[in-house]
Amino acid sequence: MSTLIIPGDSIPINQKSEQLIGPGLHIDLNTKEIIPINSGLLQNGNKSIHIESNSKRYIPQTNDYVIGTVTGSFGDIFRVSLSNFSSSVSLSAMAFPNASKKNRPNLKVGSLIYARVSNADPIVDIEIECIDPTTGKDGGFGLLEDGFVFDVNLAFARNLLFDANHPILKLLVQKCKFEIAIGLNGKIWIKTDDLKYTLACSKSIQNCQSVTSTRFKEIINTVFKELGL
Amino acid sequence: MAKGIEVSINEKSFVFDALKQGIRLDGRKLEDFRNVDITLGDEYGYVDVRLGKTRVVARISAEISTPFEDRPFEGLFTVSTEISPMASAMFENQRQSDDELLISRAIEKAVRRSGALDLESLCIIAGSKCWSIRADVHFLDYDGGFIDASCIAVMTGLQHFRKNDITVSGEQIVIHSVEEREPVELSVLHVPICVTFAFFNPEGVEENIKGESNNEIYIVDTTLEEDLLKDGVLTVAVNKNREVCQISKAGGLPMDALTLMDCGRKAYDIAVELTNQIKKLLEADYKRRNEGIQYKLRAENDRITVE
Amino acid sequence: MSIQADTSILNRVDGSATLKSGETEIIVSVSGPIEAKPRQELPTTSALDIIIRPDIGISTTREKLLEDKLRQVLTPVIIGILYPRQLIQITIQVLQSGEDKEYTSKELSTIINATYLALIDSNIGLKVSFAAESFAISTDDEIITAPSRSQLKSSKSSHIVSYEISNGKATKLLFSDSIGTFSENQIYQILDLAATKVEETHQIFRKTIQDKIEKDFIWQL
Amino acid sequence: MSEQPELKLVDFPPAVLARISPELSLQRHLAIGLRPNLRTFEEFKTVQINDGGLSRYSSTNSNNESDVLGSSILRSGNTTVICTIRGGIIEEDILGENNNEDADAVNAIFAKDKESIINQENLIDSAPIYPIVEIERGRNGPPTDEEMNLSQKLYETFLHSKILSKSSLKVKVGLKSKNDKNEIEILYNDENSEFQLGPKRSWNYILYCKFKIFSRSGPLFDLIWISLISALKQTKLPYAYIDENAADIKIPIKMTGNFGTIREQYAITCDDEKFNNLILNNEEIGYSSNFGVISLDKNVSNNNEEDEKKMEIDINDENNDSILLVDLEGEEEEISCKNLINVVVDSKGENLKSLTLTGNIDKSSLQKAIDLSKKRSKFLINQEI
Amino acid sequence: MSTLDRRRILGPANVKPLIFGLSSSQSKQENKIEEEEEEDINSQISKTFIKTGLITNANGSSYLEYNGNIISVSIYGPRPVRGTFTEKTSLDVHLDDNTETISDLLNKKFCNYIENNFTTVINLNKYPKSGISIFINVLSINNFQKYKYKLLSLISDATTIALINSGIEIIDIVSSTFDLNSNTVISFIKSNEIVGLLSDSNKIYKDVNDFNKIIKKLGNDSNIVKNSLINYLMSGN
Repeated sequence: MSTLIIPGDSIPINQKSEQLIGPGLHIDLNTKEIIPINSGLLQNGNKSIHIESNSKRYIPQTNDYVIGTVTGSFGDIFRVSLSNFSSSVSLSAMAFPNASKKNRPNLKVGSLIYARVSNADPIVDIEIECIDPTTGKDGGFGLLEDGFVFDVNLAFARNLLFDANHPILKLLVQKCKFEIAIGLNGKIWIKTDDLKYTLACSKSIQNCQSVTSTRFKEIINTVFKELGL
Repeated sequence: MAKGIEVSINEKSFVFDALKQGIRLDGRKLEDFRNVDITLGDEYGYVDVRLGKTRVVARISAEISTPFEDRPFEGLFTVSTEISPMASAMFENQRQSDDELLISRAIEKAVRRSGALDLESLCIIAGSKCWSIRADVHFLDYDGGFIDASCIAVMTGLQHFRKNDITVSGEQIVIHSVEEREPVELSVLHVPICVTFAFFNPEGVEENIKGESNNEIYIVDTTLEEDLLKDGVLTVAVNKNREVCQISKAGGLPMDALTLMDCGRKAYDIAVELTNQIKKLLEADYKRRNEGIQYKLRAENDRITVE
Repeated sequence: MSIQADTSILNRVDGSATLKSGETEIIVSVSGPIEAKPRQELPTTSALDIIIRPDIGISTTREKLLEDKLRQVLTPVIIGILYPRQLIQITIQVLQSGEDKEYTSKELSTIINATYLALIDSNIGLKVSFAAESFAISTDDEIITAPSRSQLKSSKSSHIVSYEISNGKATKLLFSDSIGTFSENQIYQILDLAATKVEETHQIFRKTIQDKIEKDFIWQL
Repeated sequence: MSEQPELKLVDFPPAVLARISPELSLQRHLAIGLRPNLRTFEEFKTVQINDGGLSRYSSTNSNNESDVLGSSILRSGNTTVICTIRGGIIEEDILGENNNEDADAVNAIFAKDKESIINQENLIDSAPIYPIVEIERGRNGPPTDEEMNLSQKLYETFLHSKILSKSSLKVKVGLKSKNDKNEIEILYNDENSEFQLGPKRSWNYILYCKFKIFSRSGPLFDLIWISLISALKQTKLPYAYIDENAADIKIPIKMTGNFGTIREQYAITCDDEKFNNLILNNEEIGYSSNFGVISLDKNVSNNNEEDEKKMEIDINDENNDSILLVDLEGEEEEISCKNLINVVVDSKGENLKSLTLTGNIDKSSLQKAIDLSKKRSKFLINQEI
Repeated sequence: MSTLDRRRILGPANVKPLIFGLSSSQSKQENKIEEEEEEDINSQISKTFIKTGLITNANGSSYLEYNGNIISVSIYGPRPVRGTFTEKTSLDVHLDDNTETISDLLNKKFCNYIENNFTTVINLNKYPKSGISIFINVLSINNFQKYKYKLLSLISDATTIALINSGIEIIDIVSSTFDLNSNTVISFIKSNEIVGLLSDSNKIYKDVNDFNKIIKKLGNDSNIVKNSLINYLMSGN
């Protein structure tokens, strides 16, 4: 059950059980009250409570998967842009599997990478890494070659990433074979064997943002048809 | 170029590959102009233009002012084109970037210097009183094509605008309110329409100059994404009498002269279509307003008859 | 008076809203948190960049003072400590001012309301909701809510009042500005009246936000 | 390492604490019933003001070539405000609604449709002044935000207060000519009713005021408002005349096939000696006061228990732990007070002219502030500054 | 419209400034008395009013009033300069004319004169990476056309006092004097070393001696000025 909550509303906090406070809620420093700071749908579970809201501007959080563009390098640090006009984040040349002083990753300005936010304290520089800390392997992170990247809303990106059986992806699989990387910063990278298919997939995903799930199939079919596929 | 916007290598090569196959990301053909959606406001001279995701609002206003000393028989016409960060954070407030300068120059040339507005008709008393017409262009949303969109907005606004009627008696001017007398339209001499082309060179600059292949691509009415990747740009302002009011290609990719001629012809076709669209829109608006007035006059005031 | 509100109307910014309130029409965009220029950066909180542009002509000290007043409204409401060293850029374009240049109350109240919706749309953290209303006192001492251009012109004084709104109720005063000639009693009346009026307006905004959220999550349905 | 780092309390001298933690410093002061500037909570800063002798009409000015028409120098605490009033002349557009022959003829046709303007108190009859505020801070450059905001607030408040009517600024133009005896004399309307200058032209004075502020120590609006009113009270408007020889010339011109005439722009000269006092609408004049509302931090006051009793004496309000500070001054008060009141009350203390409330102001604080402003306005009027 | 200033409220365009008719005979007589007085440095000094330290947010300040001329000088610095490294203090002088009589050109000339005067006197090596700003405010002027260099000499004296008030190290007191006939201002330090001289005389001197006489006279006057400045400073004000 989810209800609309906007800033200024009271939050029904379950006093008995311990709940984790998630996004959209904030503890006022003066009154020690828990207040909603965003508008969205209140998700009040047993263990956690948060407000599910949509936005366009990505604010890095530790452990988020993101897609970024390299904008420059200074010594052993690459600067990476996660969204236009936001402060860039750092990616150490050492934060790659098997990296050493001699074995530097080959990243150019404009390279696209898939990474994990490793430190998101807003007071210092935000850091990302292309390594799975549990295995020390690439874990799917690293340079994204070819393909196409496009933007979607953040809530939609979250939904796509966390739902492995997402109907859109299932529908697309029926159309063609593709590789996909979904960044919680609202960036999606997709690659197929053919340019037209890549374009069709990306258009399909973008267009599905503004329709109900019942129409996904129809939208995807239209997009593919328009491109003559 | 645009500070803060990063285009990845992947996007760049994807866009180029697509163009080589004649495909644009938004599904248009290379020579297609986006659909132009023009809305007229209740107030005279308020025009809202949408060109794809690009959105521009023009406000035309008039006040009585003093003419320039060296041009006592002419009224004043100012076009203000300041771009705020509303359109995109790439534009800084009150600090004109090169892009912004280019946009305002192009509009200035196309609309003001082409004499689209008859300045002499704005003279009230030579040397001391004249109308000062102002076009404020507000850039709300940016997805390329600011020059073309604002030109459409200003030209539609000028034709839509009505200034208060005045009576001159000796040295005195009586300004009549809208209720008192039907306001009068501006004397617009012709309607220049800007069409902007972008050039791409997927083979690299050397191939472009030395090679024989002529593989350069030109596309009409770029979106921001295409705009960020273009190698050259050409703006043509033309009216439906086939008169070219300005043509500017500021550096960039060297292009074949024949291609430019081709662009000119394309621009003309687009201009004719847009001019007609504007004309129809204005006629419909006039009709709508007049129906209202007739009704109002009949209801309130039987002493005036309307033809 | 008619109020028409809409959100998420612009593509290049993080939040946006239009608001047409009577004769006044405002469009607001919010970008942020984005990278601040070194001279704007504040060590512990976010910098607020507010730009107000008039419908006709270039911006002057008139807009500057409006920007300052809006800043007074927003500073306590935006939770800046969430975004230290970052910039929140708010751009306001007046599309139709609905009042003569000598007055600013209608513009300011519509700007405050439209900015609220744009901030909600941008998902920037807000401590509380808020809304504003404009008033005028006519020459025969009648208080007019949301006066028209001509009512304002013949009025004795003009006022704008903004309240914080919690659970749909106007709670704390945020900002109020009055100019002209008016009595002490009248100001108390206006402050009380404003509380009920902004609650009414807020009801409309709640609906606008509801629509926005439904649109945002339409793919869930 | 086994040793625990030891935490030491560091003492700061008051001046240092005020800079590094202004809020705490202020709370410590308030807890003992005192303000950092040593005033009590409801004590206004004293204001000294004189005409400064900068105007050409000032009796203490040996410089009668100045073009300053009125001036004032104000000192309050360390702050000095210098206000100078200057003038200009603008030719008025005579629009159809004005009464004179030409327009009447035109208006007659439309008179029926015209709604008559009944209200004389209309804003349209109120004259503006054009202020420039400069706060010396040891830097050059474009006006700061504070300077711009002060200028605009002053402009708006003045215009809407209707202190000055447009009719007070009308230039009664005289004519300079040679009389029968071939002597040059200047004829003015009030002396010689026969004389009339071309009815079609009319001129107005425009007033500019410039503020120069030294040693800013708090919000400035109150001070510049007082100095403006004081300077305007001293302001005189000169008589002005036109040289007969230059009257009503039309210069024919021809340009690219157009014919027409250009009106001569008259050179209007101001009389060196004769002047009128600037007429102000005295009942509209008011004075401005500012207040801050701050809530007492109980943690701070509890730390100073021995001072507790003293505090209770000063804050005699029943329930309230928020207090009203009058006439803010100094960095600590300006930074800490987030809730502000600015009031302009007219001279009789009946009506308000301007009221700006920032932040959460409760009604009782507001009432108290308005009460105090009324008293102060009366006091300043009686002081006849 | 480049003349538009969006940061200031300038009022309507087409406004003409006030032009006052010719001065009446009365004031001419007064001028004569002034001229006589101009010869007597002691009587001038007795009519001069000086106060220091009025401006609290400046590092030093002075206020000087003489015969309808009112000058306020404030000193800011030495304060750190951002960016480039400088071995010496940079000195800058700004003159704000509240009376709106000094032309831009003369304003620059005055500023240069003051800057030159004091670069020689201030111990610039003592404050590297710093800047000192001198802000001169002219609040009232008496008969600028005739006495413009008199005003300059007063500004110079006021600046000296403000600098001393700020505690910035200077080599010696700069004292300036003015000669009406030759329209000359000279600034001296130590005993009769000239640090600044500005002369706008229409006369052509027959020989160097003529000018030497002026220098000698002003030199003597300057010693008197210097002594009275010292007296003022010693009086503990």
